[in-house]
Amino acid sequence: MSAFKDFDTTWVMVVDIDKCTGCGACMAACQTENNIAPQPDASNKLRTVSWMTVYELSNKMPFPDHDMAYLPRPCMQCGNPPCVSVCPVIATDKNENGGIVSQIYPRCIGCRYCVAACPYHARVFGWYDPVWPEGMQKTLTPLTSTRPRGVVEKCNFCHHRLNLAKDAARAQGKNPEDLEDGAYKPSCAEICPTGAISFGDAKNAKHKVHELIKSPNAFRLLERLGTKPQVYYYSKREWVRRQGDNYLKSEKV
Amino acid sequence: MGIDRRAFIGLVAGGVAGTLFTPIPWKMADDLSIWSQNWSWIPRVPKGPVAYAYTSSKLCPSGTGLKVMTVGGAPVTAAGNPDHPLSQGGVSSIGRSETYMLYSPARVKSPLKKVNGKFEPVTWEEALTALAEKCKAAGAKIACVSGDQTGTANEVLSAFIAKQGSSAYYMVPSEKQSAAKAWSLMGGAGQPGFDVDNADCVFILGADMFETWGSSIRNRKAFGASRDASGDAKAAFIYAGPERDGTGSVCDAWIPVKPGDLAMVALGVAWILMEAGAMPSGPGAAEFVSYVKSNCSPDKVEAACGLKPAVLVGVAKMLAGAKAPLVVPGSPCGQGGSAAAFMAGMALNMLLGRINKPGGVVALPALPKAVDGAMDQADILKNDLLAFLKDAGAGKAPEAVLFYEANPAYGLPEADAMAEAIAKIPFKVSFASFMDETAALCDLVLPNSLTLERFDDVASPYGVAFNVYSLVKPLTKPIYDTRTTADFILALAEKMGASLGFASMEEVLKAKVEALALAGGFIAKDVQPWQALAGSSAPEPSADLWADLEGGYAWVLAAGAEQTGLGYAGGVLAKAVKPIEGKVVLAPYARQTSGTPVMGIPAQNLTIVPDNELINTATFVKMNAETASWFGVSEGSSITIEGAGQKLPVKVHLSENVMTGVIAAPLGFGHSAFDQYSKGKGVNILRVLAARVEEGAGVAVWDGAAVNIA
Amino acid sequence: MGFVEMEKDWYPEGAERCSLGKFILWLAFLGLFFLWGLYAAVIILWKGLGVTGLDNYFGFGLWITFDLAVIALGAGAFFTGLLRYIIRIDELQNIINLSVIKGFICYSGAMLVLTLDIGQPIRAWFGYWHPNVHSMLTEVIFCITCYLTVLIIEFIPLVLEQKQIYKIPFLHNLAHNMHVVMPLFAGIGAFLSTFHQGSLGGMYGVMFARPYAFREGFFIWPWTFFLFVLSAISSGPCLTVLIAGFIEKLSGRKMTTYRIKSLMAKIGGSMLLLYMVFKYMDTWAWINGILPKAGLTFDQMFYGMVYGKWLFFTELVLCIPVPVIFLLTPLRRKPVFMYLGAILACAGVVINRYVFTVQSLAQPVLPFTKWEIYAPNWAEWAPSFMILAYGFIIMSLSYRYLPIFPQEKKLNK
Amino acid sequence: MEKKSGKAGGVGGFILLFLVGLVGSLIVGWVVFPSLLFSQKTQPIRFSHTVHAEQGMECEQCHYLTEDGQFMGLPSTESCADCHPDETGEDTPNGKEIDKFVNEYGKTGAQVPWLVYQYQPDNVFFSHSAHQGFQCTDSGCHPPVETMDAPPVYEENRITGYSKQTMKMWQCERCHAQMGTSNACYVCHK
Repeated sequence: MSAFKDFDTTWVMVVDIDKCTGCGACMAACQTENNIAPQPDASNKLRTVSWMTVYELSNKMPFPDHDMAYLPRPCMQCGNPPCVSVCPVIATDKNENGGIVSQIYPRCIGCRYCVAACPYHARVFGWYDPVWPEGMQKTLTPLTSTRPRGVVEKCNFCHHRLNLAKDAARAQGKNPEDLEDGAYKPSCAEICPTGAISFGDAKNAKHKVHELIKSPNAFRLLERLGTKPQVYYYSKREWVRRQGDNYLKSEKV
Repeated sequence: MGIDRRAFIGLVAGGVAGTLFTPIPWKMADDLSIWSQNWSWIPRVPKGPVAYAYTSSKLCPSGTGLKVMTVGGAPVTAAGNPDHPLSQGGVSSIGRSETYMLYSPARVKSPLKKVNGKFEPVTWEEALTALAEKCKAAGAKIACVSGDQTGTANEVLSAFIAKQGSSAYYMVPSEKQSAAKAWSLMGGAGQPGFDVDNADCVFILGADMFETWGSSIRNRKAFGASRDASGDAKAAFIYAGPERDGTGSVCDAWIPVKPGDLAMVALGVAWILMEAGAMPSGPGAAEFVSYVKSNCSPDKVEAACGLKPAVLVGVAKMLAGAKAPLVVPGSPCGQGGSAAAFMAGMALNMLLGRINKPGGVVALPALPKAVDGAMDQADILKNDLLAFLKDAGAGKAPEAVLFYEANPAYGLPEADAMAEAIAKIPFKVSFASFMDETAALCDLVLPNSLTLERFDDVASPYGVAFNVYSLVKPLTKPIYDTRTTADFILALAEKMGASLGFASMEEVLKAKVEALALAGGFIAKDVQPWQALAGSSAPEPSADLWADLEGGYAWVLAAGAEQTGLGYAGGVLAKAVKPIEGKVVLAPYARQTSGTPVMGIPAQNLTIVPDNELINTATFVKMNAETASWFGVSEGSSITIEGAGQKLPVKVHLSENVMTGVIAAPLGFGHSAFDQYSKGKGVNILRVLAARVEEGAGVAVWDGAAVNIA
Repeated sequence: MGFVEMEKDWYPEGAERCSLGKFILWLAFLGLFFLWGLYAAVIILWKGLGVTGLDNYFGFGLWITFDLAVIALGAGAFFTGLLRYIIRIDELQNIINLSVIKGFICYSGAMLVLTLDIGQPIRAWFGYWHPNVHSMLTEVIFCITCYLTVLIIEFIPLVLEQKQIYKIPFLHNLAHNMHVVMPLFAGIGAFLSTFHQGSLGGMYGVMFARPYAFREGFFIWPWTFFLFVLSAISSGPCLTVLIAGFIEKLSGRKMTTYRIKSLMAKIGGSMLLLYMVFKYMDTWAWINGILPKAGLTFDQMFYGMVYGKWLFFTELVLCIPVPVIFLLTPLRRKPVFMYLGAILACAGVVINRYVFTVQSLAQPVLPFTKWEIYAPNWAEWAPSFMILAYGFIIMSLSYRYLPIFPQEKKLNK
Repeated sequence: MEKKSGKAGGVGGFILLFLVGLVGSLIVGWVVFPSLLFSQKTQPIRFSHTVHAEQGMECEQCHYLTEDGQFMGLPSTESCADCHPDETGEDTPNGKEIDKFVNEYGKTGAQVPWLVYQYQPDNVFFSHSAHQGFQCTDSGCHPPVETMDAPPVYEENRITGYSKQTMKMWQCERCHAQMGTSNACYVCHK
């Protein structure tokens, strides 16, 4: 296990679970932003290409004591990513300021070791060549390259938007390494109808997320495994927070 | 010269050794791996300048403003326009689909005429001539069915049939129509709106307001704004409905209520408020008081709906204790809502004194019309499509029917009967953009251009507490041989010698905007309409309204219609409140992921549809473990739902989100038309859903129905 | 001289073999499986891995299990080589050839399957050109390919010793010289092989976010590194014994003395005993350390029938202590116990590789996810059978034409 | 069975033919192969940078950065048509070329399918605004077209489909390393 650098900028996402209605707009935004092909048979959720997946959480109580929540899961961009050190060909790395875990499709050989190593199921493999219906490829964005089959892909916090935000900052004579709050936002965060997804630099006191992640209601998934995710969740409900990690019966959240 | 084996081996060995010292193997290995990132059958991404253009979504019923990314001028993705009050950057998966649906395989690519049961392409000229003849022949025996709930195109179409002497203009049933009917029964004026932004306690009576009810993106934005993670919630939300779905899941409390019991629950709350001193007044108040007093005490509600009195007391306390309480009645499935529930909910609002108050109910005055001879919205909404089609099924169909943005052969209750009725119409024309179930039955299909290809508008979607108007303008030339229907109708009227006075939809819209400018209002930029409702002073009217609208901004008018005859309609309520009899109630629900009846399932959305709703061709219905035990079924069991004389095979998903005695079933599946993304995906629950007519109100309701399970 | 007669000239000195017709029938039978697998392989390369039963939960499946199992079982080659050439247990020369061929088959077969298993085979060479030194898989790629080269070098003299080829002076000398340097290759082989056997285990042990597989370790190597080495060198010799026994059974001829097989079995058994000690300690530490630290319990590691505890107990009780008893006590003198012990030892390793590959991925780490079932489909089975058929074909040809068993002539007089 | 016959047999033959094979393959590999690997294409319009430069045009008039930092690499047909709205009717080579543009693109509104020597693969994010401090040609990124009357031949790799001039990753990395700029994957990839 190699140790990863602590970056001056740490892009984090904070998802307010108590605000998520599970509408799937984030997934829809992600798919077209990142040129994921439509999938005529998406029944087998273990085979679909989706960088953002909304999970349904249950407090496992019977009606009428039942409660539920939706949990959108992008890539956690772990501070200590289990996927990076395992890659045999350095197709994935965590080496850029901001801490976004990169995935380089032309380098990937498709061994899927990273898929196995990631407990969040954030990484998906291209089982098929992507196919767009006749003409629909004209709505591809220039932001993300298309992937052939046989490589692994995952959410990258719409990293291209970071590059564009930096370009815009340069054009305006601002410091591209010190972006204003909101200058860089992934597509899902931008589009979420309830505004459940916040985004910013955790290390920058001028960014809202800087405070948000300090809340006692904020938590990260599977923190005790040592992955140090850069995605935080927020819920005032104790049972929701408890489902963010595995706990022995005797343990408290 | 002979070469022996050894020499030959020498040649080969030399060749191999030499080759190793040339670029061939190494360059080939490298280039082949580069080739693998560049396969010819994988499309390249476009190059070209990235820019943004603004319009509004017509596919999404919430009427969101769109910020469309273009590359080299071609629309690529649609996001929410942050400067539009109905979207504020948010957009649904339907709004998101506006760009790629341009290329949906289900699109009708040219005008089609049915010849011997098969569609054949025709030119627009031929279509125009053919239709002009048919319309002339039909004369006043022409009707129009429109699914466009917010567009001025309705003015064009209704003026067209009005010139023919017909007033048979029908809207596809929606929350808007259910509300309009119930509201008029109460003597209310204007289109009911709900100021969720300024409310501090919202009791949602059935309405799936964060998914399908009203301008749902606006609702969600208001909800989101009320609960900033860094502070306490600024408003409480209570959801009453059969299932704790998307809306219920984020509310502070869920009160399980069957579709037919929503009115009873609201009246139970009213009983408690009245006990505490609230006094109804106005027309119908006396009947209301006597009915509620004698029929809706908490113990009676408990007997009827199984709700503990404490629950009702809790709701009443929250509402009474709030500064700006609001009750939002609606249908859990976005259509066929109960008039009784609406009236009961509105009665609560009245009891709480919430009419024409910030954070209360604000009914919107009608906007000025642009087209002379167009029918009034209010009049159109009185026409009942269900009754019309039932008549048509009974042989009383008009000569010709135009279907605009409407797919009644799929999207109405008892869908099979509706499709049969439509088939009996002698001549039918669909202006569908996609080959939907209704278009497939039509004699002529004249494809409407899609949102990004046409001039259109969005005026005050149902539910918003302020009049709002935004423009839809073409961002690209039509991809296929399609035309804006309104343009075509204007040309048709012209050809038939009954000109409507406009040459194009653009002209109509310019006239509309001119009329709006005279009505006052302002551009929502620095001041938002809900801020104006709450008392902020409205800015000056726009100097160039058309230009501002073209820039993606919305015109708003924050003023409630004066209510002079509003009353409790106690007499109607007394007759209309009635539970659904039956062991189990089928409670349909709709999600935006499965699209709308006119667009089918957006291609990209199948990935989002969860596997507890659809797997391959199987639709899953949800019930809790107790309900399942009544029928001895478990997760994944195949069952048959019987209703409306039809049987549908479905599978069971156990979910404790659903109240006991209810089977929650997703709408939006089971298309027999469209493309590979919609066709054959699951079953259409509307086929087993029978509409019931609420006595007294005389309104058809299908937010739930008793069904049999086998 | 007819071909049938000529073919007899190719047999090892003093060996009798079944008729050519029978042999061709046997090859044809194997060939069917081979062609089926070849067909699947072409389809997979053409259409991509979508035709398999793998998915995003089970990125690793039958193939990786198969690879890991055959590589472990193929470990007889390097370990026997080590004992024969470095430790100098000379008796083992009577079975070393078989070990080498088995190793060659297992490793080359595994390489073939791996080529299918990666999504972009055309980029396979990136493993060398862009290696990530932190990845256990890089170590595996390097060591396996290098060791396969060693195995080929070890295999070549065997081929050269074929009766007809041996007549060519150049090749004769080459074979001889290669034999001289064989201890060197055995040493290299042992080194490489130990590392990649370990790295294969390390691959799982380092997955720190997969509590089923994760293990603490020594320096950069998780305990699975060492456990995989031990389990490989215990099961490897056992498989060699089984193959020798199988050939004898099939041909009805004695290939090597029972004493040699028994020695191999004893070696395997001894290693298995060693493995047992460490494996039990490791399991204890996993249950009481790794799992509670991750907030998980032992019971949560199992689910239903497919992932039931029976697998755990079969692996750790039936397939370790039982064969240890069979192989290390006088019971070994009875063939039934020796063979049964060897079979159990091999089965244990296969189960071990399976659970580490599949069960560790099936176990839902996120509390709101569930156990998923993995079922390989024909497109995965066919290439696996192709490799088995390939192995049988190579072994059959080698047995028929190469002097694998020095004792054969003497034993069948 | 081995036979000995022929002139080129024996050990001598082996060595001779080994050398033949060696030299032959070296020639094929170093001379023939590189020319086979690339197909040659000419630009749709023989655009003369020198003529435009002589008119006193600055590079930035056509190749400029927008306010949001985007680089408008090539001018659109519309902006070319600003200066070349109509046919010249001239019989000179330049006049003919202008007329070709006007007829085939200016009038139809089609964009000229220029062949761009430096286009990077789709998976590369290259920001011109981040590289504003560098000379376009002197730093070795672009051919010095401003001095060319005819655009150079475009050579396309038959296997990869990329231009021969497409900068390789190591070139980017080398300069980044020299400049002390990050070589993190996502600095340049998308």
